[in-house]
Amino acid sequence: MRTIALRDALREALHEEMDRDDSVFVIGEDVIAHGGPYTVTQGIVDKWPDRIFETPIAEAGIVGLGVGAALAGMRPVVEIMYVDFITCAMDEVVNQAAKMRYMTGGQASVPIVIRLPCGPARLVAAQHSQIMESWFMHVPGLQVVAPSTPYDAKGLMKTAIRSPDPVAFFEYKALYVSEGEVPEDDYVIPFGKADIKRDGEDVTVVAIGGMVPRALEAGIALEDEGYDIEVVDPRTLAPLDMETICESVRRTGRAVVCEMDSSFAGTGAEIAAALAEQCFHDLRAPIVRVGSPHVPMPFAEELVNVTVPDSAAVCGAVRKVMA
Amino acid sequence: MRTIALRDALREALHEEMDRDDSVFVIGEDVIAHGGPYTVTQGIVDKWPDRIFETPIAEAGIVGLGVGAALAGMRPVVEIMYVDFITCAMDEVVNQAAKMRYMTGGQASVPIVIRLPCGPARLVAAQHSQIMESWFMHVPGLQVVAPSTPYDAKGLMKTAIRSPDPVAFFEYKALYVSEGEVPEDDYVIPFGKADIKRDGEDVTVVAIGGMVPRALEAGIALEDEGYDIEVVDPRTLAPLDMETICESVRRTGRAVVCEMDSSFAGTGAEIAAALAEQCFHDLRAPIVRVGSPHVPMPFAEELVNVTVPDSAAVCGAVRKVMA
Amino acid sequence: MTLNADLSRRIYTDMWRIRLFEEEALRQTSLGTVKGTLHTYCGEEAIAVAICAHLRDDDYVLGTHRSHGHCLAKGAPMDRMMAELFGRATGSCRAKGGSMHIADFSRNILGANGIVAGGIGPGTGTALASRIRKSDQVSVVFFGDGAAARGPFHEGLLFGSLWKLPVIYVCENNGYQQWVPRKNVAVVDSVADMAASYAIPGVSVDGQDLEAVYEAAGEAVDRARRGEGPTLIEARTYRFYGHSLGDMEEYRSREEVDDWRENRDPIKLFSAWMKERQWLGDDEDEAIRAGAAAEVAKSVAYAEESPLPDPEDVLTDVLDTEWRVSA
Amino acid sequence: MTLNADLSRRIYTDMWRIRLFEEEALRQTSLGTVKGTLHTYCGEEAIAVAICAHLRDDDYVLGTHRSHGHCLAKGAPMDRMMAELFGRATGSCRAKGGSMHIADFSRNILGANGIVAGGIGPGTGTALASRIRKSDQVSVVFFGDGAAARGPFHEGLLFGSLWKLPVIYVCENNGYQQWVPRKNVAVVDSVADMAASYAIPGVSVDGQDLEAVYEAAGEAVDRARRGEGPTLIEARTYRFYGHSLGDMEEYRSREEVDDWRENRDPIKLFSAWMKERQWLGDDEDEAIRAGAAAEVAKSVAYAEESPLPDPEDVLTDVLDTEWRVSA
Ligand SMILES: Cc1ncc(C[n+]2csc(CCOP(=O)(O)OP(=O)(O)O)c2C)c(N)n1
Ligand SMILES: Cc1ncc(C[n+]2csc(CCOP(=O)(O)OP(=O)(O)O)c2C)c(N)n1
Ligand SMILES: [Mg+2]
Ligand SMILES: [Mg+2]
Repeated sequence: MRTIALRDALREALHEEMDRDDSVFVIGEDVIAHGGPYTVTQGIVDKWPDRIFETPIAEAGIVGLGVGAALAGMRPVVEIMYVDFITCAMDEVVNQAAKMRYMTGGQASVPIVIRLPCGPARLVAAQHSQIMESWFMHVPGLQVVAPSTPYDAKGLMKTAIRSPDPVAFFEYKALYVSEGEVPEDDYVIPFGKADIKRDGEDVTVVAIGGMVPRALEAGIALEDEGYDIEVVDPRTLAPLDMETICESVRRTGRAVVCEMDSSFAGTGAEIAAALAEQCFHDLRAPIVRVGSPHVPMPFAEELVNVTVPDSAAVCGAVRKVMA
Repeated sequence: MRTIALRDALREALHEEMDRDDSVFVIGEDVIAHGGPYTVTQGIVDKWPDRIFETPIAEAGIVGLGVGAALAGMRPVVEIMYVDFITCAMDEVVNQAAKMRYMTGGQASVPIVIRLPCGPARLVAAQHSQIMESWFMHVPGLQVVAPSTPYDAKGLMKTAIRSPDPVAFFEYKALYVSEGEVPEDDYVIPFGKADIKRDGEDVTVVAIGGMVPRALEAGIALEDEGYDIEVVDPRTLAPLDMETICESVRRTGRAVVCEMDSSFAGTGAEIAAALAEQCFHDLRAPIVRVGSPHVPMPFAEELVNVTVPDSAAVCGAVRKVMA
Repeated sequence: MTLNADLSRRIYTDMWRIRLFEEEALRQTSLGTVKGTLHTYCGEEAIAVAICAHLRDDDYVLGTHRSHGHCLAKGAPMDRMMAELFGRATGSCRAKGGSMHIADFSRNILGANGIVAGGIGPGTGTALASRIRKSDQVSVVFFGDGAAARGPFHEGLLFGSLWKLPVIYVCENNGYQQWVPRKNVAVVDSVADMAASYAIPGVSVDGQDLEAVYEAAGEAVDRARRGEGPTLIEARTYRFYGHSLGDMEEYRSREEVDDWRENRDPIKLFSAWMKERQWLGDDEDEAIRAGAAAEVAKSVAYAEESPLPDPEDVLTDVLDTEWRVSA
Repeated sequence: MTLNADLSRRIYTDMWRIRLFEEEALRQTSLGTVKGTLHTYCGEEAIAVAICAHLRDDDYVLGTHRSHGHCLAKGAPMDRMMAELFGRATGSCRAKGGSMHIADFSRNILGANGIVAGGIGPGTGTALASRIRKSDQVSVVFFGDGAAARGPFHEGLLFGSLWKLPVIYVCENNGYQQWVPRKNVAVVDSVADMAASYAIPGVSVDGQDLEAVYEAAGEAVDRARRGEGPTLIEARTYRFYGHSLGDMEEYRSREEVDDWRENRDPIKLFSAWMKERQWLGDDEDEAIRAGAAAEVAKSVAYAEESPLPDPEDVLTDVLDTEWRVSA
C-alpha cells in the first residue's frame, strides 16, 4: 500500500468528503494561502472555490459561524491555527456547539468539526504548544479525536465530518509529516474503538496522540530488557473505549498511561481513574502516568527537551511498574 | 463564635483586604448594583468608590483589564457572574494570566483573583450551572480554590487576594446562604492544605466544594449502617494536598471521590488517579467516583434532581467500597 | 408587503399573544408552577412581531435570554412553549431548556440563548449556510444593547459584512443591561452608529412604533434577500417588568416605568394607530385580546395536563446515539 | 518635546539598532544558532521609535508577536534580547519566552504576545492601574491590523474610552495578516475610523514618515497624560521580510516589496529628512550605522558566551514559590 504523511491523509479525507457531500465546507485563517500552515486545506480552493472561506483573525466569530452553519444543516470543518487560540472561542465551543442538542431537547444537530493542531513542534513556546484535550473531554456533547497515524487520521476525519455532533479533532503538529500506509479508497473508523498498536504481555501502555510513536519506540527499546509491552491507542478520547483498555490491562496486570500534555488533571487522569475503578483487582502494580511536568512550554530547546516526555520516559515508567 | 453565611464571609474578606491594601480593587458586571447577584461586593462602593468598577458585558475585556492591572502591581478581584461566562475569556485566563510569569522568566507577577460562581442553583439550565474546576487545574500557573464553608471562604479569599499569582476562586452558588462560624478577625488559610471535615475510620470520602455538606450528611446517615466515614475537603485543587488525602486513605484503605460536576475528566479523576498511583498498596477496594452524569444541566426539576449528586449518591458509593 | 388592515390585525394579535403569555407565565411563577428564571419581553413586543411579519417559515431566527416574543412571533406553538416553562415532557425542548433556551426548529427558531451576544455568530453562520446553498433564506439575530459591548458582536458583524451575508442584526435597546443603565457603561448612545465600523447600513428606530420597525425591517429583509448583505437595526424600547424574576428595580424610578407603560406601550400605540385608520373597532380589539387570552388559557391547560419528564431522559440528547458511521 | 537635531539622531540611532538587530537575528537563524520563529519589524521601525520617544521609563508598553522594535525603542538592553533569541540563561526571559514573548519589566516593557490582540485588554488594564493609583503613567499597546478584527480589540477600546484611561492604541497597519492581504478580509480600509464606535479620536498616519508618527504620538501621549483618555493611532506601514521564518511570500509581488524598500524605507526617509535640515552629515550617518552594528555584534558575542539554561529551571517561574501567606 502507498505510504503518505499524516497531513496528506487529512487532506485526502477532506477532499473525499467534500466530493461526497455538498454540505461540507472549510473555514479558517490562511486556509486558502498555502492550504494553511500545515497544508491540510490545500487544493480545495481550486475544486470548490465557493466552499472555502479564508477569514479575518477572529476565532470566536469563526467558530460561532461554524455552529450556525451546522445548525442550518451544513458540515463546517473549522481550522484553528493553533489549539492555543481556541481559548478565544470557548463559549462557542461549550455553550453553543456542545450543549445545543441537549438544550433544545434533541431538536438541534451541530455537525461541526473543529481542527485543533496541537502540541510542541519547533520552538514556539508557551502560547503555541498546548494540547488540552482534557478540557474538551470534560464537556458533555463533544466528541474528542486524536489520531496518531496517517491511517487513523484519514478514517477518523471522515467519521468526524459525517458525525451529526461536534468534534474536537486534535492534530499533533509533530506528527504531520510522519508517514504511514493509507488506503486510497473510502473507509471510516468508528469513534470509541481503541486500537492495539502493538501486542504485548507484560504491561499495557495507553498512549495518546503524539505519544503513540514514542511508546512504540519504547516497545522496541524494552525488548532488550525483556519487557514485552502492549501499546493501546484510544484514538478517540470521547467516547473513550475503556473496554479495550481494560481488557488489555486485565491480561497484563500493569498499566502505564502516556500523554504529551501535563498530566495534572489531564487526559491520562481520566484513563487512570477509570482503570483504578474498573480493573482494581487485576492490577499488580500502581498505574503510572507519563506526561509533561505541570509547566507552560518553555522556549529553549534544552528546556523543551526535558518538558516533553520521550520514549525514555515511557521506558522509565514501564520499568517502574515491572519493578 | 458568630455564625454568618458564606457570601457574607466572602464580603467580609473583601472589605478587610481592601482596607488593608490600597491595590485591591473590584471589577465586574453589576458589582455596584446590589453588590452583584450574590451581594458579595455590597458596601464597597460606599467606602471605596474609586476602587470598584461596574462594567459593560464584556468578559474578555474584564479579565484582560484585570491581567494588565495586576501586571502593573494592582490586585484586582474580578467577578464573573456565572462561571459559564468565563468561556468568553479563556485566552485571558490561560494565555495571559497563567503563563505570564513563566514566559517572562519570572519577571511578571499577576496577582488577580477571578471569582467564579458555579454549580447548579435554582433552575437555570445548561448555560448557567457549570463548574469546570478541572479546566483550571490543568492550566499550569493557576491556583484553584473551592471553599465549602464560610470559615474557609473567608480565609481562602484573603489568601487569594494576597497571592502573587492568579487564582480561580470557585464559589458554589448553592452554598452562598449556608451558614457557619467565622471569626471576626484577620486569618488566612494557606493554599494546599486539605481539611478533614469529619474524622472516620472506614472510608475516606474526598469531597469538593458543594459536595462537602452532602458528604457530611451522608456521614450521619451512614452511622446507622455502622459505617464511619472520614470526609476530606481539599479546599484548594491547585495546589492539591495529596499528602493529607493519601494519609487518610492509608488509614482507611478505601476511597470515594465526590464532585458535583460531571466526573468524566473532572476534578475527581485527578484525585483518583493520584490515589491509584500513590496509595495502591493500601487500597482494599476500588476507588469510586461520585459525580453528575456526563450531560449538560437540564432545566426541569425532576431532571436536575437526578443529575446533581446528593448525599444518597455518596452513601451508595460508600456502600460499594465497603462491600 | 404593505401594512394593510389584515396584516395589521394579525400582527396586533401576536402582540397580545406575547403580552398575555408572559403575564400568565409570571403569574404561574408566583404560584410556583413555573420554576426557574424568566426574562419577559413585555413592552418590547412591537419589535419581534414587526420583524417576523417579513419572514418566511424557512427563514432563521436566533434569540436571546428574552425570547418568548421572538418565538411566538415566528410561529412557535404556544402550548408547547408553556409546557416548556412548566418543565413538562411535551415542552418545546422536552423540559431540558426552559425559558432561556426555548427553541422550535420546526419553525427555524434556532433557540433563545443564555449567553449575551451568543446568537450573533451562529446567526451569521446560518446566513453563511444560505449563501453556500444559494438559498434565499434570511437570518435574523436578536440581541440586547448589552450585547453590543461583547467581542462576538464585533466579530459577527465583520463576517456578515465581509461576505455580504443575508442577515439582519436587531438590537433591542431597552436602555438597561440587567440592573445597570446603558448610559453608565456605554460610550456611544446609538448602537446603530456602530454599523459604520462594519460598512453596513445602521438604522435606529422607535421600537414602540410598530410601523417604524416594520418599515426598517422590510428594507433590511429585502436587502438581505437580494444578496446585498446585512443591516443593523437598533430598536429603542423599554421593558415593563424587571430584568428577570426577583428584580427589585432599584435602578429605575416607578415614574419612569409608569410613563412608558402609560404613554409608550406598543400595544396601546398600535391599537390607536389602527383605529385612526378604521382598521380596528373596539369590539374587534376586545375580541383579539380575548382570543389571545383564551389561547393562553389553553396553553396552561395543555401544560398542566402534560406529563413530567421521565428522569431517564436526562441521559438522552447529549449526542445522537442512533447514528452509526457508514462508509 | 519637539523633534530637534539631538533627539532626531537618537531616534535615528534606534531605527538602525532595530534594523541591524533583526537582520543579524535572521542571519543567525540561517546559521541555526537562533531557533524558533521570528517575526521581524524591519520596515516598520519609525513607528516604535517615534512613539517611544514620548515615553518615560515608567510608562508601560505592550507588544505583539512582532516586538523586537518595541522593546529596543523602549530601552530593553540589546544583549539580553539577543541572548533570549539564542535561548541562553542570560536572556531577557531566561530562555523561557523567546522572540514571541520577549519582555523587560525593568523598563516596563510588559511583553510581546503570541496572541493576536492579546495585549489590548492588558494594556488597557495597566492604564486602569495608573488611574486608580492616580499616577500619570501612560500605557501604549501596539497591535497589527489583523488584531482589529478580534473581539478583545473592541472590548478593550470600549473600556479605555468608558473610563477615559491613559492608553494609546497603536495599530501597525502593514496591509497583511500573515499570508492574507488585509483587503481580502477587512471591510473598512482605515482602522482609525473604527475609533468612532468608541468615541475616541482616531488618527491615521503614514507610518514610514517618522515626523508624522512623532506628532500624532505626541498629541496622544499628552492627551492621555492629561487624563483625557485614549487615542487610536493607525500607522500605515509595510514589513520588508516575510511574516515569519520560512514565509514564501506568494501573496505579494517582488515589485511591491522592492518598491517599498526602495522608496518607502523609514530609515532612508528619515535620514534624508534630517539631512535636508542639516541635522545629519554623511559621516555621522555612517557612524550611527556603524555604532548600531557594533552594538549588535557585541550582543551576539554576549549571547554566544552566555550559558545555556539549566534544565532544572524548567520547573521554576510557574508560581512564586518563595511566597508564603501571612496574616
Ligand atoms: C456573556 C454573558 N455575560 C453576562 C450575562 C448575564 N446577563 C444576562 S442578561 C444580562 C443583561 C443583558 O442586557 P441586554 O443585552 O441589554 O439585554 P436585555 O436584558 O436588556 O434585553 C446579563 C448581564 C450573560 N448571560 N452572558
Ligand atoms: C488569536 C490568534 N489567532 C491567530 C494567530 C496566528 N497569527 C499570528 S500573527 C498573525 C497575523 C497577524 O496580523 P497582524 O495583526 O496584521 O500583524 P502583523 O503580523 O501584520 O504585524 C496570525 C494570524 C495568533 N497568533 N493569535
Ligand atoms: Mg438591554
Ligand atoms: Mg498586519
